[in-house]
Amino acid sequence: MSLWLTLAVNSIALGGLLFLLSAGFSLIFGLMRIPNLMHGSFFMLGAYFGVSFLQQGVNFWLAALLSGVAMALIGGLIERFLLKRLSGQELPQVLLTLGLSFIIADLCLMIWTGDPWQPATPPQLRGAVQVAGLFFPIYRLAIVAVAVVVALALWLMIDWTRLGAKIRAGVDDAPIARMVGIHVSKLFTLIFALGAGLAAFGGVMGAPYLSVYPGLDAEMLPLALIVVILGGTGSLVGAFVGSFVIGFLYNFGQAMFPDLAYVILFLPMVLVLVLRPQGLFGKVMS
Amino acid sequence: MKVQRRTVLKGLLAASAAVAAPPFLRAQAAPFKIGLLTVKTGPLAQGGNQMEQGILTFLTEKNKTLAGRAIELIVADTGGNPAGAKTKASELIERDKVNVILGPLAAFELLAITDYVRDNATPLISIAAAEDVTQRKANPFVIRPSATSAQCCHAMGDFASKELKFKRAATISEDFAFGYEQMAGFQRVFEDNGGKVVKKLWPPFVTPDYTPYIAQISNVDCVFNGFAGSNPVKFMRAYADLGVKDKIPLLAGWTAMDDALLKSLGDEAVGVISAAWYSSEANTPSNKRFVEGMQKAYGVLPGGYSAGMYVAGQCVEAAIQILGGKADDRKALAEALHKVSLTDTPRGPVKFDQYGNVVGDVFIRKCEKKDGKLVNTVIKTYPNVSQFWSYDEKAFLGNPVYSRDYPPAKNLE
Amino acid sequence: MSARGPRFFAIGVAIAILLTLPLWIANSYYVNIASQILLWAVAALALNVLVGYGGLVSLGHAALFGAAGYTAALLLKAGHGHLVADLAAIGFTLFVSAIFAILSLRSTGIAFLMITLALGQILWGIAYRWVSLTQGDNGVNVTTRPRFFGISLATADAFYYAVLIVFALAVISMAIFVRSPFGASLRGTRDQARRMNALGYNVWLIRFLAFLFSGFWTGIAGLLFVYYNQFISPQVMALQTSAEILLMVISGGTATLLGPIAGAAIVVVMKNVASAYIERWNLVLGVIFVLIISFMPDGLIPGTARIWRSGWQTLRARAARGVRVS
Amino acid sequence: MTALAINALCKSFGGLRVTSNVNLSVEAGERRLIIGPNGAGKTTLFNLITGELSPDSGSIELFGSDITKLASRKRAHLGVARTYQIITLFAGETILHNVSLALLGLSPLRWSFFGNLDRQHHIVESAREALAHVGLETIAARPLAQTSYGERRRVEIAMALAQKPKLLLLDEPFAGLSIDERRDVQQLLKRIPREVSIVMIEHNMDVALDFAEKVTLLHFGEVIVEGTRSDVVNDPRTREVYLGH
Amino acid sequence: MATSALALDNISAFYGDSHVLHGVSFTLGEGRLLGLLGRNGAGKSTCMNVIVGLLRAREGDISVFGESVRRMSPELIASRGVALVPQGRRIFRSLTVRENLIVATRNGNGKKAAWTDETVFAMFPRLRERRSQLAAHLSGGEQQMLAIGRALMNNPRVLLMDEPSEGLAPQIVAEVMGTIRTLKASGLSILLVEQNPRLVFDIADDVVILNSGEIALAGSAKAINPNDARVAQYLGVF
Repeated sequence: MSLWLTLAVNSIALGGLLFLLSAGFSLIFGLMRIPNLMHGSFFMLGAYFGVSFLQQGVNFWLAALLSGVAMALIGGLIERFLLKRLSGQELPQVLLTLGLSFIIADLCLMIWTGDPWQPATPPQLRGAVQVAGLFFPIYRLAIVAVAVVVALALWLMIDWTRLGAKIRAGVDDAPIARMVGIHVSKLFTLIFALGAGLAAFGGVMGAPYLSVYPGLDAEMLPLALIVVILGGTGSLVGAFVGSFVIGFLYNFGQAMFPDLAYVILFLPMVLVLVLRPQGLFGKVMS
Repeated sequence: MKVQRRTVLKGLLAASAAVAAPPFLRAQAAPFKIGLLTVKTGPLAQGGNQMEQGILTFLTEKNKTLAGRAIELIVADTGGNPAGAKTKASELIERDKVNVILGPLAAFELLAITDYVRDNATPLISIAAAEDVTQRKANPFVIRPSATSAQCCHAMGDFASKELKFKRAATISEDFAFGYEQMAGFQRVFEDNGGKVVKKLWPPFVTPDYTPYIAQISNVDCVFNGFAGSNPVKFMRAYADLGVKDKIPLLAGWTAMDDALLKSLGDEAVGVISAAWYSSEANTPSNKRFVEGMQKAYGVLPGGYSAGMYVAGQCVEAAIQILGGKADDRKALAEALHKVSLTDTPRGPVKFDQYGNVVGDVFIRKCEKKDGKLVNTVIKTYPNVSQFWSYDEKAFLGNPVYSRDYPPAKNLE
Repeated sequence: MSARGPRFFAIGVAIAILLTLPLWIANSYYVNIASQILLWAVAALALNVLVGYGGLVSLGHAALFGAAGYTAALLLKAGHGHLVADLAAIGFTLFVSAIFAILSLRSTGIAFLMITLALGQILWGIAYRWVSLTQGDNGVNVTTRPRFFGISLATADAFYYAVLIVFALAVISMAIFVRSPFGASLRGTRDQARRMNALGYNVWLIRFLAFLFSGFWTGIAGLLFVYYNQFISPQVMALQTSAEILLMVISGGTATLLGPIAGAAIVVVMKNVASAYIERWNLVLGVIFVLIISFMPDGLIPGTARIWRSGWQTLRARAARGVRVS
Repeated sequence: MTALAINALCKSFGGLRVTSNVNLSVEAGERRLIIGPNGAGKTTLFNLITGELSPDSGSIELFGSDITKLASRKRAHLGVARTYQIITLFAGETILHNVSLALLGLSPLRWSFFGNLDRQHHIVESAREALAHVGLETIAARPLAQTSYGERRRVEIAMALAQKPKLLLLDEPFAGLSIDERRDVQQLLKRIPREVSIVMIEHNMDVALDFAEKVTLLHFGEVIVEGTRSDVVNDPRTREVYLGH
Repeated sequence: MATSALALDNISAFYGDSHVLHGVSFTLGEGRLLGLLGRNGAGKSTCMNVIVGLLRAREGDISVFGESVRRMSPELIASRGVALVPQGRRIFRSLTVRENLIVATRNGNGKKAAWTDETVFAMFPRLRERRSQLAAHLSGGEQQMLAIGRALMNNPRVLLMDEPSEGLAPQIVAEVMGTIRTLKASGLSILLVEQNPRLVFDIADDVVILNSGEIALAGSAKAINPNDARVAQYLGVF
């Protein structure tokens, strides 16, 4: 009984972290149709940035923000100078993002060495709450809260601001959007930067929980893929729900069917792609 | 903190040039080649880098000359996977024609190349733990100056049952040979002393979050973990975060509480009791030199990966001495390596059994916080521990190799 | 027409070099590297059938590669002979390919890529986690290489020639396939699937058969890999391997015979040879890919050919002007 | 004999009716012209006939047999061929290869892993014949990338003709052509033998009208007027659709 | 003719290899309404795309109030006060009605903008009722109004309208034409593309008829007789 409860609460916590990871991927892959195979690298590099900021004595939250901003800048530059020229060409995009992920992985190894880094949890969030006699770390619950805040902020931005409307207009019909005066190309750079920044922010948030180490990128990328595909490309609600679904599949799969844990994780992705390609919450593209 | 490899190499070159070799050695123009099979890229690079630092520290100390022979070190990066280990081993043996190979890091890498080094008659000094390489499938070309997977765990099983008086234990480790063998060793001694292992958990090597496993642990006196690489850091944080640490004491194998890992750990590691074949606290002269050398060159506290390579270097030196400098016959070198017996190494006295595995001390340490820093304080030393523990060698080898299913866990609940 | 002469000459030289390679590379290490290039080239050529000629980008081919390798390794370990193990491996790979194809061919483009990726991850997950069958991370050892007509393949040279024969068969079969009516049909479905349908072609079946053909050669490459390393572990089936094979194809040049071979050579050489000299070889490999995509977006072979042609034309034009002046 | 019989055919896209209860009957050997303003549902009708779209209701018969549920490729084997309004060719190949592909589609040879398509004599010969029909035999070996727009239009037609269809659907074969090119295409359409029944979509009525015996005017997916050329031209509903008065 | 609001000078344009416009020149006077006629495929929409910068002219020049815009991006041309009501409306279907308007806001020339979402709603009260609905759910006529409103949000100096009557019921067409009259009366320079000649002759000051990418007839609306045989021929009706 306590096992199930712990697993359930932890599923939600993992879901929150997965949302921070995949919200940006949902924007980049869903809205811009770029198969960004370096999204895991953004997450990892962001986490390393966070580690370095923390070592300089920067406050945890500030470190997460700074890391997000730094990564957004880098992402923006990559989009502007490398990816933009390949718009609509999937194969070269795959090659480019994979190539860059190799580079980022090796740079991280150079700079931060192979040692695992696990920054301390921010002091105000240490400790655990007791739920029905079970301990549960406050920090993980805080991640869920942050994920919900980020989700709300993104939702507000995309659905309720003029900027968001312009982004959606650019996705809807790029040529017409340009014609009514929307700088679609700049907006797309912005989305990419935002997606990269979010991943980095998620990386810092995840660092006290997952720790940072070489190979983290390759672990996170498939998770981002499953979440977004399951939830539906381009749908924030989908990414949100997908994150928690995967959180549950991951936790219960590992605990109940360790031999088939990955089958349980990836089979839903195959089924969704085959039976409902737009995902659980995606819209059918006309 | 950054590894200044190039500077280190430069320093080495300068040092070896400055100290001219004695005249009688000049005749031997060809240097003695040591190949280092390590991991410099990918998830295992941490241990790989430490291995390289360990051997470099030793060679620097010796001015790149061992028993009068000039040494050339060739470093090969396997990338941490078996296919890479195979290719790189063949690079070292067939292209570079090294006299001896140090490494590799991981058990699955060692398993992929043992047959190959035997076929190519190249001595190998490994710190990877795959048991059978020095047991049922003993390889005349392989010696292991570190420990088998179970060597320290036997001691931990003994300590947990006899000194800590634990009755019920759970084990958790990665789902591969190194994990199986460690847990099996612990279980065997623990249960032979009247304890019960009631839960054995096997998360995969790549596990972002250990909570689903930790959540399954309850109603035991202790948990023994055998994680390696960066996993112990993640595991112990989750273990503490979930509040289990305060209720159930945590025991660890050597990789899980390696001294080099302490800088990556936080308060969650305080109180963890581990069994290791090396302690940076050890009071031998060579260990002092070693720790100082590592501090000076890299600013780090050395752990088992570095120490293993340092000891490996000492073994090479001793073997060349045994052969009187004529160490170019690789078969003879392999035999000499088996005969090596050292009294002063960073890990204490070292000698080898007939299967090439070390007989040496095992330390039981307790992690404490001193002056704001984590240290593993030695609380008990088991001297001259053999890979067979106190069991009869023949009977031991008559059993199957330690695995996920052997010895059978009869007390699982 | 005049291009035919130099081309035959170049092919002749290539064959001569490949045939005599172990003779002038006395070092078995480099012979082994050559074997690796050839065996990965077979895998890249196989993937190219789908990527280059079918327009279907698969990121799950490492699973097919590994399926063949694991089947053979496990059957050999269970005591079966090489022939049985190899035939079963190919059979099982074809079976897996068929399942992959049936599930993934419902879509094209990025969805196809994602389905193959997910299927690949499932198979990898089985190899990785179904420890009682596959021994998980510990991998499976293969103690012997097969003998061909009494010749042992244990030495580097013998194995090289065995790989070379398989490689040659693969190249020949690809060359035949590309020119064949079926190959033309496949390329047609890549360029104008809808029109092909209206012209009377069964687009789905064409793609399905192409997938099997690709799976077949990927399986062969997987067998070569297992025999080369005499070892297999789940890392072979990871996404990283699928990505590497795909990178070989794209960086060399899709829909060419030479491209995937060149791509395989780049990756293998970087990974195994250059890594001995350049500590940060992964970074260099990444930079190479980024440069290729920036300056030769259609791949190394077509890109070089284009530069070569334009250079040749400038030279000729200059020569022609020179003649006129004199 | 009726070559094509369409009964009460309907097709909607997301609530928008693009084909609304269309009835159409084309006799064997007939030349039929379909006109109508943009968005009248003409191309959709073609897609329904070739099976590239499937109707919501209604039926399609080809020479008396029901093909409503038949796969597109099988209709090709029964003798339906078409051209596309937006040129849909194999851009990386030669003209000859494009036409050969059309022939291969109907040949069992298309499954062959062996041999070289460009050396299959009977296919190449037939392809050349088709190209001769449209006046492109001299440039058969030219890569498509080096051809003009007008030449590509003719390749489109040659591909359809090469299939020796019983029913040929031409979707705006004059679109984008210069006046000279139009005349050429007009000539080559006239040379198509009477065994082939032809349905043609065209806006350009001055080139199209004298080709057709019967004209059908579609508007909003419905057949508005049908009859001989002068019937349709003089019908006030036609003037309403086109001139708004 | 007064100042030219929009002038095309010898424009040639291609879609891929297909030569669509062959040296087209015409001028839209300030405050006037020019009707551009021609049958399908004559090059009318191509003209529009070239003017707003979605298709680059290979030769010739385009100027808006004397400033050449030929090399400008669509966004920049929009900032010069050129707005298009595209063929088929092409409203942003996943945006609400109001969002469709506000994304196109431009406050040109520092003046107080004449057109805001409020003034557009005042002009099309039905849009106000549906301001929070998704544009995809509007009827054809409402979508057309929205497309016009969206163009007005740019506070254009030149308004281009591509077949605003297409696919609309006659009553709605009349409404749309009424709107165009109002806009014209407000002094806006308008280029109206139509297939339906009657509508154009009713409202236009000047008429240009395109045929196969060339100008076949041009002149003031009064000077051309809509029942002229040539008009019928160029418009494809016999």
